[in-house]
Amino acid sequence: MIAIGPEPIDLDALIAAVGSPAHGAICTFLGTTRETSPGDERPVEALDYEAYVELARADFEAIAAEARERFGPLEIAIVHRTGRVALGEASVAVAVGSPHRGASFDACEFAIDTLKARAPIWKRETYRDGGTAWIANAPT
Amino acid sequence: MIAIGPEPIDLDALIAAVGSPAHGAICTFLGTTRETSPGDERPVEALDYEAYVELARADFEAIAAEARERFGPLEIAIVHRTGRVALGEASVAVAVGSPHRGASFDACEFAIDTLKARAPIWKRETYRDGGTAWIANAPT
Amino acid sequence: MALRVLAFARLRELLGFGERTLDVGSAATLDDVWTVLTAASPEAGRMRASTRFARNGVVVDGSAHVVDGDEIALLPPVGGG
Amino acid sequence: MALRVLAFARLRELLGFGERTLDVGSAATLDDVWTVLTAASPEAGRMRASTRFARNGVVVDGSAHVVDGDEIALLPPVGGG
Repeated sequence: MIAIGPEPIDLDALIAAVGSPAHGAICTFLGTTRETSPGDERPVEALDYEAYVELARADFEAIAAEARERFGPLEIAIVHRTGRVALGEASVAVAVGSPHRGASFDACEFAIDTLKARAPIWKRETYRDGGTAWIANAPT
Repeated sequence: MIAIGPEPIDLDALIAAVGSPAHGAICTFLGTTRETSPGDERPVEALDYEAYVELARADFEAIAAEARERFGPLEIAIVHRTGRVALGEASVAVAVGSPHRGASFDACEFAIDTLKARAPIWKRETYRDGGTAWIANAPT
Repeated sequence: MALRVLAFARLRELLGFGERTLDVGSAATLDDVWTVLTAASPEAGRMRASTRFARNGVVVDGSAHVVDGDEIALLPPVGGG
Repeated sequence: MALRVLAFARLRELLGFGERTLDVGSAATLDDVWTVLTAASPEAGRMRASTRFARNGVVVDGSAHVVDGDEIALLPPVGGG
């Protein structure tokens, strides 16, 4: 399950998508929006995400394939929101189902790390004072 | 949130319990029951969990405190079922909310690893051929 | 001296109780309690090396002494998760 | 040669378009496209070092040549997650 769009994230749908009778482990990650950004003390009023959707979708598929190659048989779901995301809501979710738990943690962390490092998605913060800024992820 | 009992696991409740405006990351782990056990080819018909509830609850609290000490400010929820658990359902869930994602993954994996190694909880498999076996976790 | 004894999982099945009271002499240790309880079940007795004891909710060695009113638990290898 | 050009995030704001067509001469490279597009915006121009190019959905160097009908995307540093 790969999705990029404005709908709120339904984690149960991701979990259902990665389930299998052969799996004993499901690891999920939710990235949620915060009131302040690291290194900027201004309170955030709103967050907007923009994506190069076609390329981001292809990149999520590539991340899923790389995760399977590195961490063995597993099912993975990656979803990212676009547009306005309310404070406290999830902007991104990853779920990994696998036979054993180590692979589920490793693949889930690999997926979110890789997504943040390279997926063509951008975040704009709007502050209560009216200013805006595009926030780039720190290099890993 | 610490719970040990027969109710099905409500992951959304765990996620709500570990949420905070200061958090940007939530990692969860679900352990689900499988049709076959490692090293035993007989198909499993049913699983039952038994716990020394008072001691297990104290142990979950200790695991939560250790996780906070090792991985910094975070909220953690640990829930384990007792009694009959249907195949494919979750028998255990851990959720960790923290400011940054590395700590949420590390604390979540630490909690489930530690729980499996020492919490006073036991699992009995009943096979389709009528046999039963108590399954101990492999030492880590 | 009266103890409350809890047995779990395979030990519960082999010993035939999940909870019982047990009278022991003063100066008894957990190893003594184990010997009394498993006298009738060699199969349970063979689980000594893999069994942990808890006394009033704290895991302790078999050499620990028990006192009147203690809650003793017999914990076979765990399988949670 | 007609290209379709996509600009995202800060570059979209500075260049004043999210999507446009652009006519360039044959033998043009992505660096040439960049120079044309950012001629009117020094602030956008200064983002060259941190900007990646994609050509038809594949990330490529600025030295890559473009051909008629290409979809070119200008990708500033990403911030997803």
